[in-house]
Amino acid sequence: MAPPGPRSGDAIFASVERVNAELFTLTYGATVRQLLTDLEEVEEVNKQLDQMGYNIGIRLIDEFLAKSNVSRCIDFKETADVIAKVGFKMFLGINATVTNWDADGTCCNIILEDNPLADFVELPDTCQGLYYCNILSGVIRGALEMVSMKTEVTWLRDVLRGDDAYELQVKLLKQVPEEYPYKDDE
Amino acid sequence: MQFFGGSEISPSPPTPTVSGNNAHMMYVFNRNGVCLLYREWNRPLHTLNAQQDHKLMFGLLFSLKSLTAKMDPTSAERGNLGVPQLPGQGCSFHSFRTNTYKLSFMESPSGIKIILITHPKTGDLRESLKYIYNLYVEYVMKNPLYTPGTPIRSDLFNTTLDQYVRSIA
Amino acid sequence: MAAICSLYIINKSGGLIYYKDYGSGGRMDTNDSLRVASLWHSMHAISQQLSPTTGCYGIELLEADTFDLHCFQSLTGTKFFVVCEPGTQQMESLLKVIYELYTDYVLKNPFYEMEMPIRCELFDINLSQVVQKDRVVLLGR
Amino acid sequence: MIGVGKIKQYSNVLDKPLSKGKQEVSLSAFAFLFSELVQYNQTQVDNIAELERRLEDAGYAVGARVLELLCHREKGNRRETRLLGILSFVHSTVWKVLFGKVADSLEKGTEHEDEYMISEKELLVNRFISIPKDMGTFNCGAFVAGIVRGVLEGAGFPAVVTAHFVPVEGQQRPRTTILIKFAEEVLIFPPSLVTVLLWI
Repeated sequence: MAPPGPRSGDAIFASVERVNAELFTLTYGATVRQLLTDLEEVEEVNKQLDQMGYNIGIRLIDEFLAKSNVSRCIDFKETADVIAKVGFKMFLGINATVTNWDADGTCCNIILEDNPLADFVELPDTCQGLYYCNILSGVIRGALEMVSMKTEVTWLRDVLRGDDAYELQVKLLKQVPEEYPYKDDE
Repeated sequence: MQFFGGSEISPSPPTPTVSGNNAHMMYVFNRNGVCLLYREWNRPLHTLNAQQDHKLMFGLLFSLKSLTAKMDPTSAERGNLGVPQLPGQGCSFHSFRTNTYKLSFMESPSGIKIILITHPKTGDLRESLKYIYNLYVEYVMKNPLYTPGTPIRSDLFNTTLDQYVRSIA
Repeated sequence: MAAICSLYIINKSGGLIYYKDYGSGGRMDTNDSLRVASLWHSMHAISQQLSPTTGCYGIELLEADTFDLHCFQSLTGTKFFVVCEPGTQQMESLLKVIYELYTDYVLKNPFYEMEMPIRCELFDINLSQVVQKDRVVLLGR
Repeated sequence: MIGVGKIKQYSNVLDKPLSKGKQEVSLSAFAFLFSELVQYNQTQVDNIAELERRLEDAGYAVGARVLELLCHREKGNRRETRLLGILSFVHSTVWKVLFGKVADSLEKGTEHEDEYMISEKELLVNRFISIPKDMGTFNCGAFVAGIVRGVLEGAGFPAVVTAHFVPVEGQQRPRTTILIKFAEEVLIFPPSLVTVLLWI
C-alpha cells in the first residue's frame, strides 16, 4: 500500500506526550540568563543561542522525520513548507505560515502565530540587540542541514524588539547532494 | 581487488528494445568478472558509462556474497570478509530490493553469475534465473563458434531471452 | 533458530554505533561487526548507483539462503538493519519502532555525542522490551 | 543577576491576559532544550559537582518565578506560612503545573528533624537521560532541586535541596528523591512567626 502521506501537525501534537508550556518557557528563560551571565556580550549570546539551536536541530530532525512520515526531502520549497507547518505545531503547539516565496523557490518567510519561548518576557534595556528567541533560527538551520540543505536563517520581525509578530527568513544557500562516497576503483 | 579477465572490451549495450515488461536490464558475468552479456530493456537512468557500470555491478555482487557468507547465522566458521568464496560455497544471497528496483541473482557452481533487474514488487525469480541459465547452456555453451570468456554475440540467444523475460517480469 | 539474529545501527559515514546479537549463530567479534557495518554502508551506496531509475534510496531488503536482512535508512543517513530468519514479518515496523526509540533515548540524552557508539542504558532497556530475547513484541507504541 | 526574562509586572500590551497556564508544548521540545542546557553547562565546568551546582542555579531562577506565578494564580496572593503548607504546595501544586502530576510521595526524614523528601519514580527531566557510569551519582534532577529551593526560599523557607538516585528493587531504573534540608531558623522562627513580628 502506498506509504501514508505526511501526518498533519495537529494529529502528531495530539498524539505525543505534552508538558505545560510554562516549564519550557521558564527553562528557556533560565538558559538565556545563564548565557548573559557567562558571556556578557549580547552579540555573543545571540551566537551561542543560535549554536545551541543548531545542536538541537541536528537531533530533533530525526524525531520530526520519524513521527511525521515525511518520506522525501528533495525539494526545498516542499521541505521548508512541511517543517514550518508540521514542525512548529508538533513541537511547540503553534501554527506557522510560510509566505512570500521568491521566484526560484529558494527563500521564504515563516510567521509564527505564537511563541511559547517568550511568554512573560520583557527585555530590559541592558539587553538591546539581543535576539531572545535565536535558538529557533538555529533549530531550523540544524534540522535542514541534516537533510542536505544548507540555509541561512534570520529574524525579520521580533515582538520583543517592538515588532508586531515573530517572522523568520529562511534562505537556501546550497543543496548538498550526498556525493557517491567511493572512488571508482572500488 | 583484481578480478578482471584480460578482455578489455565489454559487450556494447544493444539498442534497448521497447518491451512492455517491467524488467530493466540483465547482466551475465563469468567467474573472472568478464561481462559476458548486458541486455537492457528499460533503463531511463545511466549514472556511469557501460564499463564502469559492469565493473561496479560485479564488485557489488562480489562484496555482497562475502558479506552474506560472513553474516550467515547458521554456520559457526565464517571465514573472513573480502576473501573470495568458491562459487556456491557458504551462504549466498538470491535477491535484494530497493525502493526503485529488485535485483535477482544466481550463481552456477562454474561461477557464471546471472543478474536480472526488475520492478521492486517482482516476486521470486530464482526458478526463472535457473531457466535462463539453461538457455545460456543451450544457446551459448553448446554453440561451437562461441569461445568461453568472451562476450555473447548470439542473436538467437538474445531473442529467446527477450521473449522469456517479457513473459516473467 | 531465533526469529531475530542481530541488530546493527550505522552512522551516516558508515561507522558502527550499535550492535546487538540475539544469540542465534555465534556472536560476531567487534572487528567483524565493524567490517560488516562499513561494507554494508558501501554496498548500500553502490546499489543506488546501479539503479535503472532516479530516486533510489538503497537496499531495503536482502534475501539470502539462511537469513533476510531488512534495512531502514533515515533521511539523515543513519541506517538501522536487522538480520532475521528468512520470511520474518513485521521487520519494517520493528525498524521504525527502533528508529523512534533512537530519537527518544539516544538523541535526547545529553551525554550522547552524535555519530559516536551508543551506550545509553535507557535505549537498551526500552529495546529489550520491544525485542524480548528474539521474539518481536510489537506493542502499540 | 541581569533581570531579563523577569515576570511581567506590568505589560504595555495591557489587554494581553496573563496565561492561565493551559498552553502546552511537546515533551520532546522540553527534552531537547534541557539536554542542550546540560550539554552547554558541561562545557562551562570541569567537575561534576560544579555541573550539578550550575543546573541547580538554573533551576533556582525557575523556582522563584514559579512561586510568583502560582501565588498570583492559585492562592490569590496569599503567602503560605506553615512548613507543611509550603511542602504540600510544592509536592502538589508546583509539581502539577510543571510536571503534570502530583509528586509520587512526600515524606519526613527519619533521622533528622529538618529533612523532608519528595520522590518520583521517573522524574520528567530524567525521562530520556542515561548517565554514563563514569559520572557516578550525578543526577540531572539537580535542576528540579534548584526549582524546589527557589520556591521554598521565595516563600521564606531557606533550605539546601539536592537530587539523588535511590535504587528500587525489582526496577531497572532507580527513582529520584529530592532531599530538602531546612535551615534551622526555619524550625525555630517559622515565617508565620516572622510575619507577626513584622507587623508589631
